[in-house]
Amino acid sequence: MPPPEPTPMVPGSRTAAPSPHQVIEGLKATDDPRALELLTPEGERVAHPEFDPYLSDIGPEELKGFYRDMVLVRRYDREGNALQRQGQLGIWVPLLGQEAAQIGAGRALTPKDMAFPSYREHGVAWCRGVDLKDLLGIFRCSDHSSWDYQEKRFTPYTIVIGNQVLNAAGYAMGQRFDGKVGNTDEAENEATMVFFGDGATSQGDVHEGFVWASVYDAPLVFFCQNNQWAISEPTERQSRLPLYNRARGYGFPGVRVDGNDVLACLAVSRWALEQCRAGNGPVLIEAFTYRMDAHTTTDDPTRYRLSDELETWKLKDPIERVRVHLARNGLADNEFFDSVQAESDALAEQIREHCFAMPQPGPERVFANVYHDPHPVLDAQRDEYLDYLAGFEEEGVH
Amino acid sequence: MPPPEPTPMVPGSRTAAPSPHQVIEGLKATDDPRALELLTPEGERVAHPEFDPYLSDIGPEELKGFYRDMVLVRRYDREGNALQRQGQLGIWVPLLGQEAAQIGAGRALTPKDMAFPSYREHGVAWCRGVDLKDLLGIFRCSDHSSWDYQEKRFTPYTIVIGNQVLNAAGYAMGQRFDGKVGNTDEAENEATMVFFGDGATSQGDVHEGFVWASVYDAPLVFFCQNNQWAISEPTERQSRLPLYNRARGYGFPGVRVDGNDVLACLAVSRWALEQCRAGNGPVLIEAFTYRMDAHTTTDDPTRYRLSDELETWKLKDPIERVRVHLARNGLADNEFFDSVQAESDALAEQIREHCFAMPQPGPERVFANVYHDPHPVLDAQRDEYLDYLAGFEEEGVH
Amino acid sequence: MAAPVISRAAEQSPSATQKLTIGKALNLGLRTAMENDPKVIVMGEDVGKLGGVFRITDGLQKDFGEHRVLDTPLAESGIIGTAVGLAIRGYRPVCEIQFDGFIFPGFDQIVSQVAKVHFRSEGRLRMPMVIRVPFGGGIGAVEHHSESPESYFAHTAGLRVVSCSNAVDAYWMLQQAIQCEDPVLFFEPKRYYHSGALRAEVDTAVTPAPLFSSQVLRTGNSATLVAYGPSVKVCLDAAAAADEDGTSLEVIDLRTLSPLDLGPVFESVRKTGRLIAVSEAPANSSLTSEIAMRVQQECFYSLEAPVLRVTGFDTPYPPTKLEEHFLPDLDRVLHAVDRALAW
Amino acid sequence: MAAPVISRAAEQSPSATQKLTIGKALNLGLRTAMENDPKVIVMGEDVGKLGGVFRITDGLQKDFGEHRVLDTPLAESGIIGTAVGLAIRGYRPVCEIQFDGFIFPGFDQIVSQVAKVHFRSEGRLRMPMVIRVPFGGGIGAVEHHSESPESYFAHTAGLRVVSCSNAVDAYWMLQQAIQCEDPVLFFEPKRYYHSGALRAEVDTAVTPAPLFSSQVLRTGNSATLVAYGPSVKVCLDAAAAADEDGTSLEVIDLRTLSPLDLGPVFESVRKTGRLIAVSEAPANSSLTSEIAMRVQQECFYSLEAPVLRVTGFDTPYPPTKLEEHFLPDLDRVLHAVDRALAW
Ligand SMILES: Cc1ncc(C[n+]2csc(CCOP(=O)(O)OP(=O)(O)O)c2C)c(N)n1
Ligand SMILES: Cc1ncc(C[n+]2csc(CCOP(=O)(O)OP(=O)(O)O)c2C)c(N)n1
Ligand SMILES: [Mg+2]
Ligand SMILES: [Mg+2]
Repeated sequence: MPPPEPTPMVPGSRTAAPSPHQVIEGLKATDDPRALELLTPEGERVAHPEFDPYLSDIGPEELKGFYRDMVLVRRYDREGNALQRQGQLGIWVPLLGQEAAQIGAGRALTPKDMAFPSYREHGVAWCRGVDLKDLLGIFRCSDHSSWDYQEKRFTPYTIVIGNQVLNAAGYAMGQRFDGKVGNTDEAENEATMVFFGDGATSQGDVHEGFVWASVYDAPLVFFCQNNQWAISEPTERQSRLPLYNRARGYGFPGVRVDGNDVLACLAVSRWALEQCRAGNGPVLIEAFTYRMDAHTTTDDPTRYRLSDELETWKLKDPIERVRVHLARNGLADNEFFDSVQAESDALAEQIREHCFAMPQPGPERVFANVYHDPHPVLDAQRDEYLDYLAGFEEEGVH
Repeated sequence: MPPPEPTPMVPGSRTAAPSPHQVIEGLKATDDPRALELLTPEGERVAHPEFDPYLSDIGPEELKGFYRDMVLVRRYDREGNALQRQGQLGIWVPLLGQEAAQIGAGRALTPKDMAFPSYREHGVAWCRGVDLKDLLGIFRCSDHSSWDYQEKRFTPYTIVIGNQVLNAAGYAMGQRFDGKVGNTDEAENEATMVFFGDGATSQGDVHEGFVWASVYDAPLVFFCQNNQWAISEPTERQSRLPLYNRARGYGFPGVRVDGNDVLACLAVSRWALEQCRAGNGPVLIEAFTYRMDAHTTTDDPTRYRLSDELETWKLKDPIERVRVHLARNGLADNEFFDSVQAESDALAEQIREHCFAMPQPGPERVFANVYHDPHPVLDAQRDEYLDYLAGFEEEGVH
Repeated sequence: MAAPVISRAAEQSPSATQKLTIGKALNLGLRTAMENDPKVIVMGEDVGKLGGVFRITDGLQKDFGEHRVLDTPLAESGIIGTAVGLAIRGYRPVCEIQFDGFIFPGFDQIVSQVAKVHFRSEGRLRMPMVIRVPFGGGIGAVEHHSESPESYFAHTAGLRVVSCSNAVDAYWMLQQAIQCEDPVLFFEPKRYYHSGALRAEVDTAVTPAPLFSSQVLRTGNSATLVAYGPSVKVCLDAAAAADEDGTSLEVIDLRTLSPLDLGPVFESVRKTGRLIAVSEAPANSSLTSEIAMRVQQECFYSLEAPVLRVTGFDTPYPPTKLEEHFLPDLDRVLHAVDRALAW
Repeated sequence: MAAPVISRAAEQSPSATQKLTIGKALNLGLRTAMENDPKVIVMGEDVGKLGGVFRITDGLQKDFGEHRVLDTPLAESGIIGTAVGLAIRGYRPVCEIQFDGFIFPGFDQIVSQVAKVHFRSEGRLRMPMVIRVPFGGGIGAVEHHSESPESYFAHTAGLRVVSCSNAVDAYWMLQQAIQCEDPVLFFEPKRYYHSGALRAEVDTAVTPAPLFSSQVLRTGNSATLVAYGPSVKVCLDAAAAADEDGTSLEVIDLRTLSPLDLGPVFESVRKTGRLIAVSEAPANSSLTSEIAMRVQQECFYSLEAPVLRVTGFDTPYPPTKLEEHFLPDLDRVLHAVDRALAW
């Protein structure tokens, strides 16, 4: 799958990119329905002439870094799940099994790039430098998202399925309008990545995102984590064909990648982002993976899927294959594995402590930040309510 | 483009049709980006091994019938346009240039099939046996649609772009649930056809219609009249690629047909309907045509397109090529052409007369048929308003 | 199709009462409607094997098959839009919207098609469709899962809107809504779906009250409380508490939000002179506004205090650690009663 | 980018008045906002070469380029949803919705994102976006082209909603809305866009009234009329007619629909004791309900008659041959005044 030669282009110019030829080449490039795999479940590194160049800077240290990333976010995920079971969180949305997809994609992003998550992207959040403690508020139901989105370049979690895809398309249009694609100085270029699930592909907003991004040549990577389930519905309820095919109807490349292979996810994401930064417009990546846990802690998957399925997928575990690869090839010793283990224990401890210490927000938060500018009607409601509460305190009733 | 062998199937059964093989074959079948043409602008009949069988019953009489259809609906269209200019109608939505697409599609439908129009399908209405006089009310703004939809199997005009595509998908699902596809007795089978424009393809509802119809194998033909303009916006504002490609991302066939060629439109529509009736699920037809007049009578196309474009398309006129073909091959004489002319004059006259005689609806219509069952709040509003009006009459003020 | 035991029992005994939660009553109501009319189909996300995220459709796909209980693709416009077509085909679709906050992708189809097809077609096409919406807060959920969007639909001509507050109504109103020839938005108080405290004897053999009628649930003289859905329980609790203080409150369950059946409210206000409308929805331009508007018009000389409201604030639903502040509760209702009485 | 002559003139003369229709005033307001801030972009269907179906964006693409005036694909969720992203990127999008009835495909993005991003992000993300909606009836159009959906947005916390009724407000309010850091739904009385009768002198050098304020347009003692958008002219005409009969009506242009600025209305009602709220929108659970609710609460002892309404009926907008019945007109307003005076 040779990345089409990026054509130098006038920043922001509508007609410069991509040529019909590039579009057609891009489509041809993805004709292979098998998911791209660079590291097998058995930990074998598979050579790939077109995608290996995207990993030329990935040595043992980097791979160990990805291993650490995945172990930490998995540990974080399990801790979140446990905290929910203990009643400390209102709900938990597990990422178990999707670590490679999220770390591969997340590590492909540069600090200038923007990411629009859905609600399961704790691994991407980690890569963006979001303090994992800051994600807890959403699930403790004490805030709706609380990190610095502009600094981290990672927007709030979005729950209404598909909405963020259009929002990301708009953001990426802005990057293009700002002249941040197609510059010869590559450091000037930017792209956006948006995350959504297999179920989300049915929503009108995702389609409209495809339309907008393609006709505006927006530098947007559509990163679809096909974890094969939308709550209780398997992907066949959403589509006859593998989802990466969707892109072809709009004239941009769609690629299926083994979503449990962190190297393949990284390489494909880098390639796709490069396409975007060059000004060729959007790319769809379908990361084929598996939701190893329930949809959320309120879900009971035994009602709709057989446990064999899970057993099969355990054999394709995204972390295990990296561990085997590192160990077998003598790239990491026990000391390394132990230190990651220790680090993850420490992270879990921190998360627990933080969770227990999280303050209850005050009633004024209900009224705060609904608007930026003053709003007399709402201010009056707030004042009245706070007075009412104060009345209780005076009476000592509360 | 050989139609895949229809597999006999259990009516209503979800998994029987189509096989992945059929889907893939269907996709391959449409790999040719050129629009299918069976009658050239010069009136030459082009042989086509796969599609000619769909015209085996079309002799000179039938062709003359299509000529008559097209001449009559064009005359109707021009009369509607004129009546608007004379202030008799609030607006007119011309179909000029799209006669072949609409007559080809409309004549492919059997009485049992259902059709869901947008707002420009006067030609399809004609084929469904709707009295063209009954369309006037919409444009005179005295009703919102007034024919018998179930008898004609032609639903009310739909103005919110894209809505009808989902409605049609639901109807076609119902046909399938009712066991009306895949029966060996072909007379038992039914299909649905839905009409929409190039601009409409951007709407989320059209995408969701593609998703629903494909995963439910609904017998639905998506008939997209690509008249190259959505008011002032050319198709490039909606898509990088020709629109028939869209279907491929969902796993059903998409075909581009010369929308000014009534025979090609008929043959492709029949093929597509056959696919549907056999239980293979949906087909997308992109009829590539041209909007020869303004978007509506309120539009001024000189602001956004050059008149040469129109001149080029006049050479591809859908009616002229049939006339030339009939005349050159001695299939019709002047008497025939004159009689169609006379018939169209008579139609125009009838339409005018009907238009002038259309009664002003009474105020009770405002309140009628909002609900089927009684509604005390609205009834009270009606009574109060009618009393109020009666007050004027008593006073003789009105 | 296996006939379900539970309702076979109902068929056998002329006055069969069962103690049911609201959730189970809805399930039984759906099941009965599906048995009575083969054109009734259920559609939505996860309504099949899973039985819906709240289990309201539990067991229905197993008993009625995949063509009568459809696990749809994930898109609300698609659910509503295809239901419109199915209704035109002669089906009576019952659509489940998974949570209140997810009805908006389907809003256009509801407003432009569901509400208008009958009018547009001069009654030639009917739209007998039910859109079930679990609504309201108090469940400690994340964003978009606790909203009260009913006023949007009450404001939309061509729709009917109802809400049940107890198991008996849940059972009957859902069946009546399915029988209605017009489209009905059916709002269900999700926070009480599985409440044991609200479990009630449901007699499946009686003749129910008409669907589009309000009901006085408790009589009183000092002031009137009007509410619907989950707020009815708040009002009943408040009335019980007030009673202990010697204040006698009348409580009216609106049940029908559009058309409003305000007759019982007018009558009550003529007696008490005071009205407090209670709802979790933000106040601005809402159903409670409409109630106040109509009451001040019809009972102008009876009102001894203005109509007051206890509602959600004009804010998005807050993070649910804060929802106790947002939601009307017994204290806020009684505070409003005090204000009304002191006017 | 060629600086447009029309506003160069404005820059040169400190008090430059021009006689403008509402449509031209909006166009000039947009142009001025785009000149003042390069982050202001205009997007919608046909807003480019065509200048919009009402020509409100006429000439803007020619002067500001295709990247500041975007002819978008045909999908309203796409228009609003991408505008959200552009706003996060630092732009100030001004979206045109072609007709009132076509805002619904974009409703979800408005309710779930536009209205909530600021709250969700605790103010870290702003949503300075204007959604322009030509609204209301009286233009003899086909279905979906004459609606008054403003109450849906007034009911939605997180949004601001305004409507202009004259050329001066059109010019200023649009610029103020674009400067607002919160999202503003901007409802334009399309039937008067090109009305010569409503052409007015617009002084582009004065300091305008604050955006979120109501204004008394005509003083009177007998009763108060409150309206917004196209209904303001109906009320002014009614007041002029009533004057001839010796009835003196006060007319208030609401201008801001959310937040409501009811101070002037309360003050007026305390004087006149009678209020009639006028709007083309269906009555049920609407802005006029809210006005009545708040007025009966604030002016309980001043009201000599209940608040009355003259509105569209609770029906879909009828075929426009019938719209004269649906739309509030001078006669219906005066009839309501008579009823209020006779109470
Ligand atoms: C518009 C909307 N409808 C319904 C829901 C409820 N819901 C939450 S997650 C989910 C399934 C999503 O599946 P998918 O897109 O595959 O993502 P995954 O959860 O598997 O990561 C549903 C139906 C929602 N959040 N938004
Ligand atoms: C949801 C919606 N948005 C906008 C409009 C206004 N509008 C009417 S027709 C039209 C263009 C449609 O173009 P296309 O789909 O190509 O159909 P054509 O009119 O060319 O037949 C637009 C934007 C509408 N009717 N509905
Ligand atoms: Mg999934
Ligand atoms: Mg078109």
